[in-house]
Amino acid sequence: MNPQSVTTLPTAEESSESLDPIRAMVSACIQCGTCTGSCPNALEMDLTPRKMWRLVILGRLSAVMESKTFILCSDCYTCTLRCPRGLPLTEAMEALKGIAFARKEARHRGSRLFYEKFMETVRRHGRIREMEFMTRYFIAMKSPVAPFRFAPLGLKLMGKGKVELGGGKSGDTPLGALFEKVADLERTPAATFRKEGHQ
Amino acid sequence: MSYLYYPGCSLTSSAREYDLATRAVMAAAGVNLTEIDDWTCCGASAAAPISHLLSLSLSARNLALAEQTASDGQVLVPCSACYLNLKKAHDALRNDAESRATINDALEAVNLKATGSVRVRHLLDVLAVDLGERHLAPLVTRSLSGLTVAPYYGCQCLRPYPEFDDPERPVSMEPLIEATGAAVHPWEMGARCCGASLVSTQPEVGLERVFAILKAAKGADLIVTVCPMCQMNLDAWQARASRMAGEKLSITVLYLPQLLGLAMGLASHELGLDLNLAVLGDFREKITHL
Amino acid sequence: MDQKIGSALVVGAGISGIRASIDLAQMGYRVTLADRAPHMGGILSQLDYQFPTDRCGMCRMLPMVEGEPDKFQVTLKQAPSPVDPDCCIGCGQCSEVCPVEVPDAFNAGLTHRKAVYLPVPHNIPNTYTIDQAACTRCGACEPVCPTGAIRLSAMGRRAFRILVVDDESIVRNSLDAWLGDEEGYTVEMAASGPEALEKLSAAPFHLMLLDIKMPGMDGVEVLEKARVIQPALQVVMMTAYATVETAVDAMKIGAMDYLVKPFEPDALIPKVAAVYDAFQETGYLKRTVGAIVLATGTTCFDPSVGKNPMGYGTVPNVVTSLEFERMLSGTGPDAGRLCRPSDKRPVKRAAWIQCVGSRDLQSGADFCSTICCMFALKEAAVARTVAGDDFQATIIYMDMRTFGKSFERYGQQTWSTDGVRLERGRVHSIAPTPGSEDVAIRWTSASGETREEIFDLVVLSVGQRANDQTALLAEELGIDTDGFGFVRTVPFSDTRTQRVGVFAGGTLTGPTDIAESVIRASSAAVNASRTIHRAGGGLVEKTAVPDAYRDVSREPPRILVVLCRCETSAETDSDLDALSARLKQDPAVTQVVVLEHICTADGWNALTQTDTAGVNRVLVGACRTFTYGKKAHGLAASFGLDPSLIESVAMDDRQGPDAPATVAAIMAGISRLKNVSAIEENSIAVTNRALVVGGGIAGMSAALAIADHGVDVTLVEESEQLGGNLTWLHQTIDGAPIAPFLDDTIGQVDKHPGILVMTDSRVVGAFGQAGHFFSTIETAGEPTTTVEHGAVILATGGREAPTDAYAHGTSEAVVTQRELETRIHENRLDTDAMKSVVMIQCVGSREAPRNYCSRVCCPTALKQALWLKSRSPELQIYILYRDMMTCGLAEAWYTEARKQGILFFQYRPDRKPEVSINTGDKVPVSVRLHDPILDAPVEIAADLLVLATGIESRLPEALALAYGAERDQDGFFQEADSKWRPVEALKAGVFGCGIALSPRSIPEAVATAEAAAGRALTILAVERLPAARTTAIVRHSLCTLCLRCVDTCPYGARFLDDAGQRVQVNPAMCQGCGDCATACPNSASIVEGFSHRSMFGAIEGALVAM
Amino acid sequence: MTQAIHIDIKNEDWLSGIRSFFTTVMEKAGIDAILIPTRLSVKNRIMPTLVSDPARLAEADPLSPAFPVNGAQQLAKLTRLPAGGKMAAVLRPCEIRAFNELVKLNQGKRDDVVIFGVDCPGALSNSDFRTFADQHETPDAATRAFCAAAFSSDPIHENLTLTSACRSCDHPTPDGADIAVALFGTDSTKGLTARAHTEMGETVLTGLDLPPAEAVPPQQKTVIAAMLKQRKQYRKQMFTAVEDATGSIHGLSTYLADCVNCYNCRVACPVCYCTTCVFTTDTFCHEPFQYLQWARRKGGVKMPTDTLFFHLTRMAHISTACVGCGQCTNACPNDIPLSDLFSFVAHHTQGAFGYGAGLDLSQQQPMCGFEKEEYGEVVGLN
Repeated sequence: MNPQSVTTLPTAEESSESLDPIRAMVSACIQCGTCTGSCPNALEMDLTPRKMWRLVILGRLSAVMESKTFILCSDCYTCTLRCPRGLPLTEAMEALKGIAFARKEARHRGSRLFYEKFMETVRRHGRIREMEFMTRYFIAMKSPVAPFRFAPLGLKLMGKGKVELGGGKSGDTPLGALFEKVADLERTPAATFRKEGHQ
Repeated sequence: MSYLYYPGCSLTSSAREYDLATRAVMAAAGVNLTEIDDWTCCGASAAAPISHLLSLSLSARNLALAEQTASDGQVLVPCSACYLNLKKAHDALRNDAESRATINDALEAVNLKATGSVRVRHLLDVLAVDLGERHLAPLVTRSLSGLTVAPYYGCQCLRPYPEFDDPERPVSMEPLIEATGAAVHPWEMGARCCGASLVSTQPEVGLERVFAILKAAKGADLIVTVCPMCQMNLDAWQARASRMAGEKLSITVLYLPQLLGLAMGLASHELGLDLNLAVLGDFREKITHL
Repeated sequence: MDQKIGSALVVGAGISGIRASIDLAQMGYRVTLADRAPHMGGILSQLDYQFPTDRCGMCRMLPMVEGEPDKFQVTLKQAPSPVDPDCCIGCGQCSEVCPVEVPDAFNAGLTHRKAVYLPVPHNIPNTYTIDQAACTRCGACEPVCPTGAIRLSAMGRRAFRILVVDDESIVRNSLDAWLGDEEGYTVEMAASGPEALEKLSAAPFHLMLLDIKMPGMDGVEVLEKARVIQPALQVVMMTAYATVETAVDAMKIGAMDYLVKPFEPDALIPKVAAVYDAFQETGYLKRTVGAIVLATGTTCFDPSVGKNPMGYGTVPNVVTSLEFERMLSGTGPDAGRLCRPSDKRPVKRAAWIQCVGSRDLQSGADFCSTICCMFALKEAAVARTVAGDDFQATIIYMDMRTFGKSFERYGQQTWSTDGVRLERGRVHSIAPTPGSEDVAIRWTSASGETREEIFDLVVLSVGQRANDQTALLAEELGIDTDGFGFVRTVPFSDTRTQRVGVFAGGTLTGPTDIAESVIRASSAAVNASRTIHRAGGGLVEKTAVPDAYRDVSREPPRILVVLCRCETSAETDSDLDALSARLKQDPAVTQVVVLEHICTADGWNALTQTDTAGVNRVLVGACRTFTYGKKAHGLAASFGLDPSLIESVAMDDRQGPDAPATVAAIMAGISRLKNVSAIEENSIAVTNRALVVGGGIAGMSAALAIADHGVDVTLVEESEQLGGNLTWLHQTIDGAPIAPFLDDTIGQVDKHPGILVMTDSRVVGAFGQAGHFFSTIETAGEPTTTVEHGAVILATGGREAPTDAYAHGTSEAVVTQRELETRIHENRLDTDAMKSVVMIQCVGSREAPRNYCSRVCCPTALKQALWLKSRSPELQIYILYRDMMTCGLAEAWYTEARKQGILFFQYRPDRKPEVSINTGDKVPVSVRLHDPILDAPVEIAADLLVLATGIESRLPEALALAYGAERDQDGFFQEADSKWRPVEALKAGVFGCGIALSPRSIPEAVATAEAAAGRALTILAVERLPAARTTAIVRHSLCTLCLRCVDTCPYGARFLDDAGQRVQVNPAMCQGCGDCATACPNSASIVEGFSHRSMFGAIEGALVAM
Repeated sequence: MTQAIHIDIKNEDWLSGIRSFFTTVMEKAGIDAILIPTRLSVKNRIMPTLVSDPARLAEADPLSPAFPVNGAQQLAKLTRLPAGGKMAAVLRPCEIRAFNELVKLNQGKRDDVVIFGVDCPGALSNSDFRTFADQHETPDAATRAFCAAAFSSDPIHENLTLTSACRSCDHPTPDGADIAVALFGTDSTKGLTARAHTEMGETVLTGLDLPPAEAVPPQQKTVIAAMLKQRKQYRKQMFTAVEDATGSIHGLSTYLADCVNCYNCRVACPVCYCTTCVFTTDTFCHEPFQYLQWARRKGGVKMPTDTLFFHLTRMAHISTACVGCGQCTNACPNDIPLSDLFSFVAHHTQGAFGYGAGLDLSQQQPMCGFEKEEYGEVVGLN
């Protein structure tokens, strides 16, 4: 995104209310930059976490969605641990991924599919099956090169007999029912809940 | 001593050696592990973004099963990602009535109920606290002196829940390593992120983390880990990382129980040493001459 | 008149405790000052420098008074000092032999000390003390003490004497071993009844373990006889199973208990311990006091606890600000050279990390410690003077809180010097730099990039934390503490706890700086005084009858020289004889006597016994004479001579008595004595009335505080009604409504018989001096009146500064904070009609025209924003600030405001927001600004724009000058000393309070008012005002009226009399500094007791010895 | 207002010209009395005299090289308190400077006295003057002879036997006067110029209705410059000589060895203003025991004692106010060149404070007034 563009307040942006729960999580932010200073991936991010949280607070949903900052969060929880305000930043990052996936943001397609296909396997079998998951992922990616990036590893793993091909000893417990129920619950707004922080 | 055991998906496949070593070492230490029957995936890092509730419920399912086996049991989890997910679910069940209710609504679909009565323990927590060097040292039959070990803790066993160690500068592995006779490699990377799933989804970013760690490990004979994700990132991508760094960064990477097992004189096949992706020749050399 | 003397207890001998004690003492109360530490001064004794002078100022405070007990029953556990301060001469021999080494807390653990040590190295006189916790009671120090000052053996368990009486040696020996060697009691043994009785009559015992079955005299008989010799003696019988009945009978005749033999130590030890504890109890100090002032202060946050992200204690060369203070100090680990701890390399690059343990919810501190910003600035400034101009200081901060009087200027002056760099940012953690002792730190700069820099040393600006003992104390006294452990006070007061008669001073009620601590202390003191006063324990009249000394002014000097001798040897004797002979050459020396060990009790007696019939001056030559300083008056009494006629000179005990230095000192002493004349006390009659100018909350509070002490007050108010700024204020930040409080205060003032209120009145002229002023007061439509008063308090307050910035005055939608407050107060604000409100802070503040922080605007903005939010939660509020000055506990409101979704934008003075007014149906105000976080422009459409314009003084220069007070460069009341004497002018008897001092909140204004009242009462409580012991005088016969002395007097104590014929000195204002004497070419101006002749004599004496 | 007027001179007779000028001043400017060097009726000598009868001005001689006392002291006596009349005074530049110092010390006031100054080529010591005066039959002749030599286009100062204070004086023009009469470089055939330096001066000149001054004589500047060059040179040599002679305590003692504590120098000094000097108070009347003590210590003590101490003390007291008028040397019965020493020291002390004694009334004297920050600035701590 281009931070130079003028931010107009009060927020004019429509649909920015989907940010509200996340805004609530980080509203006490004092823009001290501890998160940015602590983030292992900050250098690769197009927006520093501090900037992104600022945008969230300012309700600039589109600007946030344009950035890949939250996608680059590797869940190391260092910022969460260090935030002087004790804000649940990693959770907020996850929540942003959630919004992005829900909006089917094109630029996050890769990550989205990775996660979705992963969960699909889980839904079908209760446990992850690398081979099935990877193939589904590659197919969904519709990217001819993607498989080759993983091929060496894949072969290595197979060579070591470390790829669970399914049907083996590991159990198979479909979790469709659970997934449905969760989906139902989440459709009823009453259940959209959120808990604050970790301490 | 006995624990309920939640291996998690990786330990059934890409991290089988971790499973083997854990079981072997625990057995050798006289600890009895009962695998949770019909356990399922914790949701890894994938569930949360898609649905916060789903990720909690998936983990809660396993806790529910655990509670059926032993309502006041302790669930031993070797995988840090699984550990964190189970811990979050446990935290929600224990400390947030609203969440507990919703999670159990979800679990109804699979006729389960969870209260959070069991305790979730990371393998490292159990090794360092419950056993500790006082129990493990006596079991050491061959000293690994001469080896220098870089303890790598990763993130999720320490953060956001600083249960058993300093989440900034962890030390819990050091007495264990010293108990084996090996020396501890002094470094600051022990608790730095390995890149996690970014290595797969955003390799250009993720690999930066990996080679930073491998670089810092120079001077050590091996790195020990306590998480399949970390292990995979550190051992499977050494070649690429070396290319990025323009210098050879290959190094042996073992799971902590594997290292302990070696010192306890367990056979390498019991520890699945042959399953590791990065066990360098010269390392094998060294240990055979120990 | 002799009234009942009131008494108060002050807990905590830090700066606030001392201030409160001095105030109470000067008001004539008996004060008991209690502290855990073996020395006074609290944390400040560890700070050598304070801004803005960067010099220490504790010496600017007056000495302490001690005393005895009216209403509160308090019990103080008094640990009797093993070193007798009256005997200790500070020679340090004890410390030399002491085998125990512990980290020295005084130097924040940077150095080590012995178990017997000097608590504050730079105290004079300085006496050693024993660290009971560290001391192993080895006793090595006791024999080496030349004055027998150490009574370790007479301490604690050793002082507890047990007599074991048993015919079986095994029993005796084992008991000796258990009780003596193991438990450390003093154990004596007797093998038979008679022997026991003999010992009992020889020396006192506290406990007797007495066997029953003994040949000859049995236990029961011994018991009976023993109770005659020592009735208080506790006795435990030891009996065989067979004779238990006898033991029971023994208890009927006074034995306290019995033991059945054989018994294990576990059976015996507890019994003995019980008796010992009871014995100890008698050592406790019981006090009844009329009021209690708590000043237990705060402790520094310990960064090593918890997660310790700063690696304090693990990463080398990371120190706390307090440790750094010690590193700078001349009495510190490196004697004032700035070296870093790890390798003693000189420090050239240092970084200060702010907010360590402050403003950090992670460490449970949702408050600002208030002091650290200025502390860091000061340390940086001082470090540059200590380490040289190539010293580079970097301060990494969140908000630079220069909120106090003169702070902003001090800050600007400090950070504008190159070598001091300010970086807005927050450092989270510090990791060791492998292979280096340097410290690398990493932070995100204001502009967003991540910085990594290497420093020689990193200083953690550690925050203040409630003292651990506060909670206990609070519980004992039944008063509340808040979530952070600070003592809760009643609304509108910083010093009154909910419990009547218990007050808190200093930082106890929330973090604050030295000046405010001192103010709160004085406030607490005066409130304590009010309580006692109401209870009838009124102020005492100083019975100014100095012990009648002999008048020797007409006699020629006849001097007795007393020389002290440490060891007796042939050569010392001959030396002393030679010296005596030499001294006797001077006809003024009538007698020379030599005494042994004056430093010992016996020696001292010998000295006081010395016959002084034939002489009229006494010179004492002995080593370390400063230790006699406190005894000088006693000596004067025993000799019947004015203390100024007794001189003590130091003889160096490491050399013979004829060493040149010693002779010189003695000769000098003699010639000083020859020329001194006893100085008569001069004093001024005090007019028992106070004048308070200004009828705002400060003026009223001051008037009430004084009047409650039975001293009449005239309260002059310019407008037609009392109340000042409180008349338009709606409520406080924590929601307390102002009106009821104001009405109540006005009610008290109106009802008070001692207060005369003059509204529509102004002071048009005044003259006079401390103790007696004359003020002319002009009342609208009435003849002018003249009021005579002993002290004046200026409480003229301040007003919101007017502005035309940001289009103020051109639109209804642009208001000042006061205008908004008024709209709220008068209910003229339609919050529902508004979508967004913008607030701009620091309008014309912290730069010309008002280059100071007005302190109240930031909390006010939060107050108003939160009020608006509470009215309509949908309202968007944006606060544009430079540094949020939410010091102390106000920080929590800052956090709350953010939680409420109020948005904050930081702006720099060189990049101010721009405001334009819209016409038609557009939203009235547009505000454009630059958000430094996004580094991008932001445009806000606002329905209301609120400007924080700050406060300006309403103290007219003419008024200040009329009373000889000055205004600071911003037009506020110039205090005598910004920290130590914050509410008084350099000219005695003139005080300032409230906003007249500097912008402040209501409780702060009330505190200053009460402080000023307290300080004024120290003058008003007495009939006559004694002048300083040593003042300057004018020898008119020699004076040529050149007036150089008048020009040069820093205290304005000199003036030309009305006739213009004589230069006069106001003895109450003269501080005896001697500047005038230096300026005067022909000694017409001299300082009493320092005549040329005595000075020449001193020089002469020194030369003679060469 | 008139800035400057022309004083008419007939047949090169400056003296008569000056006299008639001051007569005009007394008549027109409402001056009750004027303090001006005047012949003693009793003897052929000159002393400052307070003249109230204009007729007496026939005896006035402000151009004579006689300099028996520094007039500043005398003027202070007259102006210390209101005198009940308007006065004027004719002073040499060094007398004006000394008076300014006294004014700063509240010993005199300038408010109701008009100070006239005359360009000063220098003066002779009392003894030299007596010799010089006696060489001529009339005093006027002596003065004329002196002027002729001193104001010639290139005066040879060596022949003038001026005092060393005068020869080293670098302020020969009366800049501090209300009205200054210029002599240097004036063409003796033409008239003289009186120029006002202050408002008071202007008012007076205006009242005199004398013709306005003619153009400044072209050679004035060059003459003064040449003279200053000469004097600075002399001064330099003098200072080196003094420095060499008094560099050590021994040297200083030698320099002052002839002192007998007569205190004449102190009496003669215009800026030594104390009514009772500390040296005449009890402070220096030591106990007999003290003298004995000294004798015992050194085997003998010179009486009178404290001679060196006296001069050092005086130096400490007045060196920042010393105007270098030379009266101390003039007054010394034992010919100690005190003025050389004092002006040498004064040069340094005044230099240290950037102070010029008597030059600027508004400049505060050193070491008066308490400077809060000074301590820090000087010792480098704050």
